[in-house]
Amino acid sequence: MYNTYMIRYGEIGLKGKNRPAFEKRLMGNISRALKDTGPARVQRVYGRILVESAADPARVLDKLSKVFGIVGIGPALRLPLDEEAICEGALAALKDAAAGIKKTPGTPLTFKVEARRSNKQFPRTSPELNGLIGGYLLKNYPGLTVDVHNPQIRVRVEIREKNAFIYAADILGVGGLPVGASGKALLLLSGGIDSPVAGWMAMKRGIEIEAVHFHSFPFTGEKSLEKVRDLCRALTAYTARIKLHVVHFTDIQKDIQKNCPEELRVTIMRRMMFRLAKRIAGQQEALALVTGESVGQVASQTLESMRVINQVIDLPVLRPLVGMDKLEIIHRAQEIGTYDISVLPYEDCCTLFLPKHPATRPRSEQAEEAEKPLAVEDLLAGALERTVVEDIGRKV
Amino acid sequence: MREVYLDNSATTRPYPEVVRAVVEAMEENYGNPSSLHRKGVEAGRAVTRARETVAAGLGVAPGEIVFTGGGSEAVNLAVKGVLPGRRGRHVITTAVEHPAVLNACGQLKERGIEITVLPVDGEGVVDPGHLRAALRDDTYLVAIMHVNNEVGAVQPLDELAAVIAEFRRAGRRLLWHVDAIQAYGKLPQRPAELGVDLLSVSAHKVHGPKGVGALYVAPRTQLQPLVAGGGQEAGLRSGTENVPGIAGFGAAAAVIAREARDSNTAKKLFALKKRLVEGILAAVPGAVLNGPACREDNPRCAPHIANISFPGLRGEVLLHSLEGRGIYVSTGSACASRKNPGSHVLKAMGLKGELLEGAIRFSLSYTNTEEEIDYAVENTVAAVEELRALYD
Amino acid sequence: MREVYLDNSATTRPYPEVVRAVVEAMEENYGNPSSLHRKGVEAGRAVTRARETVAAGLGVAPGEIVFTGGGSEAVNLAVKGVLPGRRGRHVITTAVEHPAVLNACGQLKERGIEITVLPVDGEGVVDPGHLRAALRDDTYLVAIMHVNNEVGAVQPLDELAAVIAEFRRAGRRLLWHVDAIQAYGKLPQRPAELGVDLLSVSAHKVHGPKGVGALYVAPRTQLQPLVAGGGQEAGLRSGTENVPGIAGFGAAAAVIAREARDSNTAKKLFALKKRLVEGILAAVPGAVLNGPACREDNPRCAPHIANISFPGLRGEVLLHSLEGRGIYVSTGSACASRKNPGSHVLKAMGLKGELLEGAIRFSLSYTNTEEEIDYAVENTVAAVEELRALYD
Ligand SMILES: Cc1ncc(COP(=O)(O)O)c(C=O)c1O
Ligand SMILES: Cc1ncc(COP(=O)(O)O)c(C=O)c1O
Repeated sequence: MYNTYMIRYGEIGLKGKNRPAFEKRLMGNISRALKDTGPARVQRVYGRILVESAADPARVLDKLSKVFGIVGIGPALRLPLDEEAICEGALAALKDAAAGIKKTPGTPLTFKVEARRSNKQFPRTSPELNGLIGGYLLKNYPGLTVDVHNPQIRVRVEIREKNAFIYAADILGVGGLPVGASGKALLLLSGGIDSPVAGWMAMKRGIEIEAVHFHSFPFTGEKSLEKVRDLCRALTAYTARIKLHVVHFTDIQKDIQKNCPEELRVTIMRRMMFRLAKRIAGQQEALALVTGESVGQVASQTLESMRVINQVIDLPVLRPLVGMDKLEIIHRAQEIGTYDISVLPYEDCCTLFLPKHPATRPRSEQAEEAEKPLAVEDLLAGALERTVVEDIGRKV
Repeated sequence: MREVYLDNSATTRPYPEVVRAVVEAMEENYGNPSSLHRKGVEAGRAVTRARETVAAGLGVAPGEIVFTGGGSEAVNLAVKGVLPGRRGRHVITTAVEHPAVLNACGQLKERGIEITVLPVDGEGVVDPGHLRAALRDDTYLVAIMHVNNEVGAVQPLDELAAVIAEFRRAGRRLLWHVDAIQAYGKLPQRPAELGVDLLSVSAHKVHGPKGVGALYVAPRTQLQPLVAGGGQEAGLRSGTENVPGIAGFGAAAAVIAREARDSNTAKKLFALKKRLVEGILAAVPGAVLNGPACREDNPRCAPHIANISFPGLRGEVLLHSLEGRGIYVSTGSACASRKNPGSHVLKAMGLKGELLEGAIRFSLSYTNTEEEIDYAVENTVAAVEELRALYD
Repeated sequence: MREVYLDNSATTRPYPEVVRAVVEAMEENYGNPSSLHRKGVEAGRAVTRARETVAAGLGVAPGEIVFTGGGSEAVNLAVKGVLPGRRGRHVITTAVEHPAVLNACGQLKERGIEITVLPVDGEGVVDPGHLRAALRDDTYLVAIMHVNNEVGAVQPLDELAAVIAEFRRAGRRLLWHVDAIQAYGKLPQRPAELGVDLLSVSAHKVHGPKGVGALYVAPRTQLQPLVAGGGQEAGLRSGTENVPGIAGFGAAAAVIAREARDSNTAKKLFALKKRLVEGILAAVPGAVLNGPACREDNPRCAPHIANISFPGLRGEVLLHSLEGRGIYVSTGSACASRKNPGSHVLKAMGLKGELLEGAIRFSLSYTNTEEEIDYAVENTVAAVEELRALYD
């Protein structure tokens, strides 16, 4: 029934003279998100963004709820400036909002009408409208009472130049900043649960993401790669497209297995990954790396090993999951639709050669010593040469 | 002898590209999509491609398509797979549904579910007002088709959708299944827009392979699988995927999408039907068109199905007489032909006696030509005359 | 690169005569068997011919064969279609059944049926004594497979049949379903002789098309259809018949019957498996055969499936390494590969740790050759050595 959506975008409203650029980006992102749902008009009005679309509201809302930067969505009815139509519209909006509220039998539903008239040509003042519409609703919806202080439902009516807008529901957006507003970073994407969530959290802060995946064919098969593509595809629900760099990691891994002491292999593998990522970031003009690491007691997740791994590059490394517990990460992964993909069991390069006793507190000298037998530059060059870039777009 | 196949609502002849896709899948992509190795991955990709094509044709996401072993299976998965929920114990359907829907509802009835069967008017069309009146607090499923397979009546989906939306706005949970098996490829499908939760299609009605169908399942719709097992098709249809059948379906869906984009083909199809109907009605005294009037501006009239009664003749006798002239048609729906002498659809429309007994269904497809239609008209007229002379 | 396909228990490559039969049915017999005209009759005949061939291969009457949309569907029709009767509320199955059986039983459980899962010994074989002990007055269905798909254990059907016959002699009503999907075409099937009431087979495991299976239904066995509708397949499986799939199944059944009649082919198949198993076990230190010992005089050992553990390696890594050498195998059953890292069958046999993680299934068919086996042995040995060097 809805054909219009009032978009609130709290945080970016505060950004002073950057504001127009932010708004423009957000509007662009909204248009792109709605591309598959049919024609939509996106325009800026009075500190809001107004989206008009005749498509199935459930679909539109689903798409809008995945656009970073949106704080709230008010699905609205856009009506002619006609009192009867406005009253009927208000009733429909009230019913719809009521459907989403848990009712306690016996107690009435409380509501309030908030009319605003920016078009002063309209013959009724705001208080008049409040009375008129409120009366109509009370008459036509049994079990309703007015509560001006703390109503369960606010029926908002805005009288504008050519149309009246009515909305009663307010749907929470994802918040954050529009993707692209904060520059670009490179996400180290494995097939696990953590890294897609890390990517999502970075995007939430306006960072555009490219992904790099280390693939060890033939030890890991096509399906584990397909799984990573699917993870990217799932993330494209929140952004237009993701460039995926698939690095041929087999030879490096073999060399590490052959030449490095067992307990340091994970550390060295991560160092090699960071070195490769840094070069790709350079080519792609990405300003930082994003990883799914958090602080725990396993091999690469201690502060000691993070330090040793970080030493090989001079880019900032964002680890958005450091503050999260495993369960929080799992919940987020389920929410954003990556969990079911992540739990598919295919081996990836990180699960391939798990040493029995990895060093949890490696020192830099140890790592440097252990790397000596590796022809690091040649290995990096070889891996980059066999890197394939894929453009993962959204599927309708 | 010349052959004119006008039984396309029973089944169609596969397009050459469909046959090619099936053969390729059998000879090259013969792996099991669940296998981890390349043969499995390649077979899986063939399925993914087909899923994307079929989904695009319905304007939905690939993840919302479940491939099944045919149209009837899709219908049964929908009708019987919907969980009634805590309060649900009532289902609404119509008198003109295909036996797949009606008999699946019959099985629900055995499990204690109450079924309301909506009547239709003389043209086979459901009144949205009747739906509104039939909806109850405990109604959890509505099964109303798009195009009827026997007379080509197009149900008023927009108005039905409005009734359902209203009911839902009042806070009631309700799923809607649309049997679009005859509509698919002929009329645009837009389940997402209409608020349809489940929609069945069948490949062999659109020049795809037999034994493969698909069910559109709207996001967040809970279903119980008919076939449990290895968890294929997101757990909704287990069993090694019918890769060749699905690939063939994809190939047919691609052609159908091209046809659908070209508004001329749709017009051409309708023009053929009109030529057939007008030709026969003009030349055969007493012949009557069953179902919605055949006019371009009549939204209730499907472009490819024409059901005509020839009073005084038995449908089956005329059918065989036409067969003798190389023209293949049907009496009522194909599935019902064997057991059910009087079509339940025509009966629901109020037909009786000679009009009921003398009904013939002509069903067209994009592959038919004007010449074929003229041949069919000429020979129908001749056959009727010949038979009437015998019966007089 | 040379390709050696040893994943025939996941699926097989269709025989050329199967592809021809499918194409012919699509291009010529494209009618709907329910149609009354010649096109329908011809399509119906193709189905009848296939039904006769499949029935003959199982030593049963054509009227006792129901074609389904695949093996899993046949299994589900059997397991869920059996009416418990007034007293029935208990079903017996085994720990090594395919997920199709186990998950169908899971759905029965949700409906309040009690399920007893019989254990197996270290070779994956059920003890008929356990069946005898588990049978109860209210047991109405026993579902025990013939050949297990992961390790090739052949269940002792004769002895199980004796237990069931004894129980029935005591006046109890009980139906027995045999999942013969892996046994079909490799070991003789004689359901009628054994007192088996329901037996499932799947075409694509014997070089037939995917998406078509069959259920043998003994005379006077009452079943409730999964797919209700037009009443095809004697009312047990509605929906327009998958004529090309069924015709292809018939073609495969005909070839398989020829193979089966020739006792040399069976011997040859077993000899290939033996060559593979002995070759690998002799050259790979620590490798272990899972399941019944590979001896010609061992009736528990199927001629085509060999499951071998390579301790210290991950099955999936070895699988991909073999893939890199053009050899296609599987870890556990194809269907389970996705979700279930440790196979439920190997676990039921008591495998743990490295033996569980390092298991690979080689599955053969009549189309494999000695050369292929030698290539596979050679490369398995080499791949294991290479990987072990990395894992040191
Ligand atoms: C023993 C067994 N039962 C059932 C099935 C299921 O058959 P289908 O995949 O043809 O549905 C299979 C094969 O996957 C099997 O090996
Ligand atoms: C409207 C309708 N529904 C369902 C079906 C069943 O489809 P299938 O025969 O492919 O199972 C048919 C065709 O027979 C049909 O026309």
